Amino acid sequence: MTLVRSILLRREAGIVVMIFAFCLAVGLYKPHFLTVQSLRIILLLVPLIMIGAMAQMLVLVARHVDLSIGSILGFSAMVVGLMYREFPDIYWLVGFPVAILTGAFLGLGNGLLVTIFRLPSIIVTLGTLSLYRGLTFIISDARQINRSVIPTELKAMSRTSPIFDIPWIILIAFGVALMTYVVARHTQLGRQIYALGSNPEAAPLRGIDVAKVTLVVFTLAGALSGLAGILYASRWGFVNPSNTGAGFEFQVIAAVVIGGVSINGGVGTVSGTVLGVLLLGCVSAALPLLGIPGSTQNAIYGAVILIALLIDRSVRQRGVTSLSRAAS
Amino acid sequence: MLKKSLLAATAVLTLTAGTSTAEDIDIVFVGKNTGNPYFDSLTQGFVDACEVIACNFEFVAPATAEATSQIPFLEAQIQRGVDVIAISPNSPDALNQVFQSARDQGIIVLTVNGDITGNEQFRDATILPTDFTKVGADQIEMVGSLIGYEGEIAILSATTEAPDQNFWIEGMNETLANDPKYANMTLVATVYGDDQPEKSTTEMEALLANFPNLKGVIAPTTVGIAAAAQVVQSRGIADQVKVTGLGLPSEMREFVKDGTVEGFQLWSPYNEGWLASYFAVGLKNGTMTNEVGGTFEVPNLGTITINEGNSINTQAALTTFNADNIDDFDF
Amino acid sequence: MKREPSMLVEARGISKQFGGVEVLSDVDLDLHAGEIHALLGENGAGKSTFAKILAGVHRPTRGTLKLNGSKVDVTNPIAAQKLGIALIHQEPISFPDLSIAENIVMGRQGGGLLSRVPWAKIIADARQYLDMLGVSLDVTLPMRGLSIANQQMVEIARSLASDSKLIIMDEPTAPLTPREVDTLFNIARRLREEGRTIIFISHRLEEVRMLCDRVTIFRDGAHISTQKIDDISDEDIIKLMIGRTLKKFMRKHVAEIGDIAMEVSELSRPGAFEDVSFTLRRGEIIGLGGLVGAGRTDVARALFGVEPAISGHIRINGVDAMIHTPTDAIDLGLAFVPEDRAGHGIFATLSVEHNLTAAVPGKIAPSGFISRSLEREISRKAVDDLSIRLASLRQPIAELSGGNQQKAILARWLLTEPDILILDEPTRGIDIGVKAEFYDMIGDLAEQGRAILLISSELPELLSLCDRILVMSEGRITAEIPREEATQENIMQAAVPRKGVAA
Amino acid sequence: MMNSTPAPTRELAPARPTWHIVLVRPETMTFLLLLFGLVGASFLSPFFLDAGYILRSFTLTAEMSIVALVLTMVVISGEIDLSPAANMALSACIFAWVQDAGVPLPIAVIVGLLAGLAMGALNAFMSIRMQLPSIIVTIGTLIFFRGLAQVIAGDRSIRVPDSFIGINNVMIAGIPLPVVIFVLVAILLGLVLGTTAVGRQIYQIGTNQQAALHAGINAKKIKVGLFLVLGLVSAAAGIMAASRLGSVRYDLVLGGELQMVLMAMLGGTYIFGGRGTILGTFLAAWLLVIVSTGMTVANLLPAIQLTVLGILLIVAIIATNFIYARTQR
Repeated sequence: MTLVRSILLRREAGIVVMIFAFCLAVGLYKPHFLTVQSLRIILLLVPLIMIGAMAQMLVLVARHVDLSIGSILGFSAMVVGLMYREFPDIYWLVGFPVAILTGAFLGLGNGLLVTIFRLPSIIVTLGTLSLYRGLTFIISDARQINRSVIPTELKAMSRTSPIFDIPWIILIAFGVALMTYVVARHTQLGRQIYALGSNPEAAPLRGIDVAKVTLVVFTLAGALSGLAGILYASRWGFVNPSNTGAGFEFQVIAAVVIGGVSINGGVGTVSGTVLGVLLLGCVSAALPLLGIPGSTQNAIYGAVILIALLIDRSVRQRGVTSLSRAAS
Repeated sequence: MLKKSLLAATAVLTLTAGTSTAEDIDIVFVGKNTGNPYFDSLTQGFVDACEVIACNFEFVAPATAEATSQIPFLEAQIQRGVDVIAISPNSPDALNQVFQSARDQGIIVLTVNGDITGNEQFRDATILPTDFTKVGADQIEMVGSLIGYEGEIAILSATTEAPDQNFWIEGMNETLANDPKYANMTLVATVYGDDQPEKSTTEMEALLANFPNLKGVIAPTTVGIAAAAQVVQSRGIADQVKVTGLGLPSEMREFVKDGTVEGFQLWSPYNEGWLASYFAVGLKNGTMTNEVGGTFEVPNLGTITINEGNSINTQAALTTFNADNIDDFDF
Repeated sequence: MKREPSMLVEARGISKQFGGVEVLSDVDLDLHAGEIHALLGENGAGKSTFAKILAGVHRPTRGTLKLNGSKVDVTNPIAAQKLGIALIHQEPISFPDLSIAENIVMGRQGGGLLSRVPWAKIIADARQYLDMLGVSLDVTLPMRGLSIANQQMVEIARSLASDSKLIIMDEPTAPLTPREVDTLFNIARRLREEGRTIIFISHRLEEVRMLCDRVTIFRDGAHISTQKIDDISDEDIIKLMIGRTLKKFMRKHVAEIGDIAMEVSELSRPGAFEDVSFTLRRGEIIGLGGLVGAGRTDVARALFGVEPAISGHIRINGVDAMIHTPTDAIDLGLAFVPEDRAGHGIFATLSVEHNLTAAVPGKIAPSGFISRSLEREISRKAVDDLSIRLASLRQPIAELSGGNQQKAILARWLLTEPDILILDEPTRGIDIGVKAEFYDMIGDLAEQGRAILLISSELPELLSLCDRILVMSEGRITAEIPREEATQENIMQAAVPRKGVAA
Repeated sequence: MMNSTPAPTRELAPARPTWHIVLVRPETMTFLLLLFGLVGASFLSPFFLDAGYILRSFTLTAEMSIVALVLTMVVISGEIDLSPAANMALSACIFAWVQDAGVPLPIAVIVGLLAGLAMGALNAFMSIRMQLPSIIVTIGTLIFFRGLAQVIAGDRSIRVPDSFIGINNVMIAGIPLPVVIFVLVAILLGLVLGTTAVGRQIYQIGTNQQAALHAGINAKKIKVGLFLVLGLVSAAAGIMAASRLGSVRYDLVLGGELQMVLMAMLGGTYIFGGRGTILGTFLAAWLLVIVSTGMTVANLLPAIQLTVLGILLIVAIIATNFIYARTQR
C-alpha cells in the first residue's frame, strides 16, 4: 500500500516536475517566460478554471461527472449581468450572492435529476448543458451584456489587489481551492464524498445518506460555477449568451484528470488539481510565446485527457465500470 | 456630415417597429450568431428603416457562428417565402447552394457587413460599412499618429482566415511598405486571437513579452481591441504601448475614459441596416437596381453609389472615436 | 460460580423469505451477555442470513427481536450500529480510497456534514485499536492494497471502536494466519471479559472449540440445537449439521461408464485453486463437494475458459485442449450451467426463446438470418423436453420461477449437444419438486453417455447422484471418495479445514 | 453474495395481449410525438406542411441521423460513443485536405473513410481493450478529434471540387439522396439488428454481458466491430456533409453528439443497454427534424431549440426508463 501512496505522491511530484521541465524548456527558448510577469499572466489565466476544477473534482470524486458547469457559469453570469443592467444602482457586491445562489440552484437541479430518477449524471448533465445554455439565451433575449453595464468595481477585481499586488480574482481562486481543501479533508461532508465515490454500495451501510451527499455535491459544483460566472464578468467585462462558459467543462475536465482525479471516484486531491490547472495555464501562456497557433490547444486538451485516462488505469487497475455492468 | 448622420441614426434608436400591411415587403436579416452586440445596432437600423418605409423586418441568427449553422435558417426563410434575405455570412462558400435555391425562387439575397468573396455570383449585392480598401491605410495612420510615426507595431487580428481582417492587414502592409511617411515604423508581428477574449489576451501578453520595444498594437476586431486594451490597462503601460484598432464605442468607452486607449475607429453598423432596408425595398419595388455605377438616395446618408462587384458602402471613411466624442455614440 | 447470565438478545420466530423461498424459518435464539456463541451449519443453512437480520442488512419477514429485554426493530445497518450491533462481513466492506483510520471510524462520528473531522483523535484511536489487535499498519495509508487479512483486522478494529454490545463475526478467520487468529481470539476473549457478546460463525470446529462458550446449529434455515460447547462432541456437531438420516434419491438408471471424456492434470490458478487433477468419463457423474469459497466454482470457470487457469493441462477426448474462452470450450463440447443464475446465466429482460437459443446462433440462423419458425420449433421442443412451465415463449425469462429459469439454462446447453456438462449448484434456490425433476434429468444425461461434473453444497445430492465425489478445501482436492464409500460425514470431514492454516 | 429478489412469477398468467405489447413501448411514444409534432408545427407556421420542405430540411440532419442509427446499436450493446460528431468533422477535414493537396477524389474519399475507421479503432482500443468506461473515453476523443480537425483546417473552410458538391440535390424519385441513404441504412441495420444472429447477440451483450460471455458470445469482438462500424459510418457521414456544404470546416456539426444521443434516446433506446430498436431511432430522427424545422420556420429564437433539445433528452430518458420498468420488454 505504500506503493499506491508513493504513486499518488509521485503523481503530484510528477506534475511539479512536468511544470518545471516545461517552463525551463520554454524559458531556454524564450527567457522572459521565466519572469514574475509571466507568472502573473499564468495566474490571471487560471482563476476561472481553478474554481471550475474544484467543482468538477468534488463531482468526480463522488463518482459522477458534471458536463453542465460551463452552462451554469454562463447562466449565472447572465443573471448577474441582467441584474446590473436592469438595476444599475444596485450595490455591486450583491452580484456575488446572486451568482452563487443561481449556480447552486441549477446544480441542485442536476442533483435532483440524478438522485430522483437514478439517471447517469453524464447524460443528465449533457441534457442540462444544452438546457441551461438555452435558458441563458432566453433570459437575455440572446443579447450580450456589455462592458459598460458591468460595475467598474467588479471589473477592477481582475487587476487591483488588496495584498502583495496579487489581484483579487487570483486570491479568490486560491481561496476557493483552500476552502475546497478544508471541506474535502476536514469535514464530514468531504470524507463522505470520498467514501461515496470509493464504494457506493458500502456507503449506505456506513451511514452515509447517499442522496443527500449527491445533492450537496452537485449543488456545490453549481455554486462554484456560479462564482466562476461572476468572476468571468469581472475578468472579461462582458457576458455573452453563447460564448460565456462554452467549452469550459472540457478545459476543466482536462485540468482535473491531469491533476490525478480518478474518473472511477474516490481519488483526487486539491493539490493535484491545483497543479493540473497550473500546468494547463503554463501551456496556454506558452503557446503564443512560441508562436504555436491557438488552434492546437483543443487537440492538446483531448490528448491529455486520453493519456491521463490511461495513466489512471495503469495506476489503479480497477475492474470495468461500464454502463452495462452498472446496470446489471 | 458623417457624424451628423450617425447622430441622426442614433436618435431614432428608441423607436419601435410599427404595424405593417399585407403589401409590405418581407425582409429577414440572418446574423452571424445571436448575442453579438454588433448586430444589435445593425438590426436596429433595419427596424427603424422599416418603420419609415413599408417593410416587415425579422432578425434571426443561429446560436453559434459555425459555418453551416445559418443553413437551416435560410431554408426556413425560403420556405416562408420572404422577399429579401439579408445576411452576414459565416462562410464565404458553405452557403452557395442555399443562396442559389433562394434566388431561384425570386428572393433577393444581400450580404451585409461581410461578403462571400470569390462567390459573388450567388448574391445580388453586398452592403459594406465602408470602403475596405482604405481601412488598412486609415488604421496605420491612426496608430502612427499615436506613436509619433516611429517604432515597432504589431497586429492582433481575429482568426487566421478571417477574410475582412486579412484584406485590411494586406492594406496595412502595403501602406507601411509604400508610404514614406511610415518609414520609421516596423510591423514586427501579426498574431491571431480567434475573436476569443482568452486567446486574444494571451496573444497580447505574448506580444508584449516577445517585443519589449513595442510601441503600438492594431487590433482590427472588436474582441481583440477590448482584450488588448484590458491587458494594457491591467499592466498600467498605456503610456508605453498604444492600442488602437476597430471597436465598438460601448465596449471601449471605459478604456477611452481612463486613458488606456486614446483613439480607435469603426463605422456605423446602424447605418448598414438602415441602408440595407432602403436598398432592399427599392430593389424589390424596382425603384432601384443593383447595376454597377448606379446611384440612389437614402435619407440621412445622401447619395449612394453602387461600386464594382455590386458593392455598396455606407460611409466613405472610418469614424474615429476618442475622449472628445465617445459619449456621442450609443452602440 | 457464575451468576445467571443476563439475556442480551432474544430472537423469536425469525423467518426470512427471498422471492418466495424460505431461507430462514421460525428461528428462536437467546444470546447471553458476555458469551462467545458459535453459529454452525452447512452452506445455506441460514447462518449468514440470520446474522444479517441481526445487523439490519435484511429485514425479517416475520418474528421479533428483543435487545436487553426491550423489543427493537433493526431497520437498517445504521440502526443496528446505534443499538450496539456490529457485523463483520465475510467479505470485508471498505472504502479503498480512504485511510485505514477513517475506515475504522466511518459512519460512527456524529455531527452534521460541515462538522470538523478530528483527524488527530481518529488516527490515535485507530492506532490504539490496531495495536490492541497486534497489527502494525500505518493508519494514514489508504485501504486499497491491504491484504484480505488486514482488511479483516480493520473490520474487527471497527467493531472494537464502535463499543458494540454484540459483535457478529462471519467467518472471520478464513483469511487469517494462525498468529493472527490467536490475536483475534485473545481480543475476543477480552471483549467477553468486558461483558460483550460475540457471535462467531465458522466452519473450523477446532476454532469453535477453542473459543466459544455455546454453539448453535442451523440446518435448512431452521434452528436445530443450542448447547454448551463442552457438552457436545465434534461428531455430534457434524451429525446435527447434516441432520437427516440419509434417504437416497434413487437414481433410476445407472449409466454405463465409457471412455475418458476429460482429463485434468495439475490445474492451478494461484489464489483460487492449486494442483487440481481428475478424470471424467462418459456416462459418469462426478461430484465436486466442499464449502463455499473452497475453489470449486473457480475450477469450473477455468475449465470453461471464463477465467482460464495459469498452469496445468486439460485433455478432452484424449486430445490436449487449449481453452481460453467459453467459445473454445463450447467448440470442444463443453457446457456450463453457472452458479449465479441472475448474474451469469439469464438475460433477464429478453424472452425465454432468446434465452434458450443464445448458445446456438448457428442452429436458428443457418444463413446468418434468424429463422423465426426454426427458432420457435427448437424452443418449443426444448420447453417440452424439460417441461419448462411458461405462459409464452415470448415472455421475459425473469417472469419465470427460479426452477424454470434454471431449466431454461440447462435447455440452452442441451441444444449445443454437449459431451461434458459442468453444473454449478444447479438446484440452488429451487423448489423441492423441481429439484427431483433435475435429479432425473441429470441421471438421464449421464445415461445418454454424457460426462457430468456436478458442483453441489448439498450432500444428499452428491451422495445420491454421483459415481465419485471429489472434495475441495481451500483450493485443493482433499479427498476422492467412490460412491460406495461416501457418507455425509467423510465428505464433511474432508471439506472442513482442519488446521487453521491460511492459504 | 445476496440472493436477488426475482420478479413475481408470471409463468401461469396469460401472456400479455398483443395490443399491449405493441402499444406500451417507447417507439409508440415516439410515433405519437411525431404526429403531435406534425400537427403542432403546422399550427405554428402555415408554411410548414410541405413534404418537399420537410424532406429538404431532413437533408440537413440526414448525416447525423445515419450515424445515430449505428450509435443506437452501440448503446444497445451497453456502450456509448459521444465522439461521432467530432469524427465526422475530422474525417471530412482530412478528406478535404487530402484532395485539396492534389490527391484524386476517390482516393481522398478512401483516406477519409480510413481515418474514420482509425478513430473508431481508437475508441474501441480505449473502451474495450483498456476497459475504460466508453462514456469518458469518448468525451476525451470528442475533444481530441475536434482539436485535430482544428489543427488541420485551422479557421479555414476547405473547398471540395464542384463535381463533388450537391449530394442533397440529387433526387431519386423526388427524394433527396441523403434521405434515401438514411432510409436504406435504417432498413439494413434494422434487418441486421432484428433478424440476424449478430443482432440478437448485440441485445444479449447489452442485457447481461457476463451471461453473454458464459453463453460463448464474443462480446469484445462484437463491441469492437460496432465501434469500427460507427467510426466508418461517421466518416462517410462527414464526407456526405462535405458534399452537401461544398466546403469543410473544423466546426462541422459542432455539438452534434447531443442530437445523435437524443435521437437514440428519444427512439426508446435504453441508456444502460439491451433495449431499443432501429425503428425507434428512425422515428425519432424525423421527430427531431419536425420539431426543429417547425421552430425555425416559425422564426423562434434558436435558443428555444437548445432548451427544447435539453428537455427532450432528459424527458426521453426518464420516460423510457419508466416504460421499461413497467414492462419487461
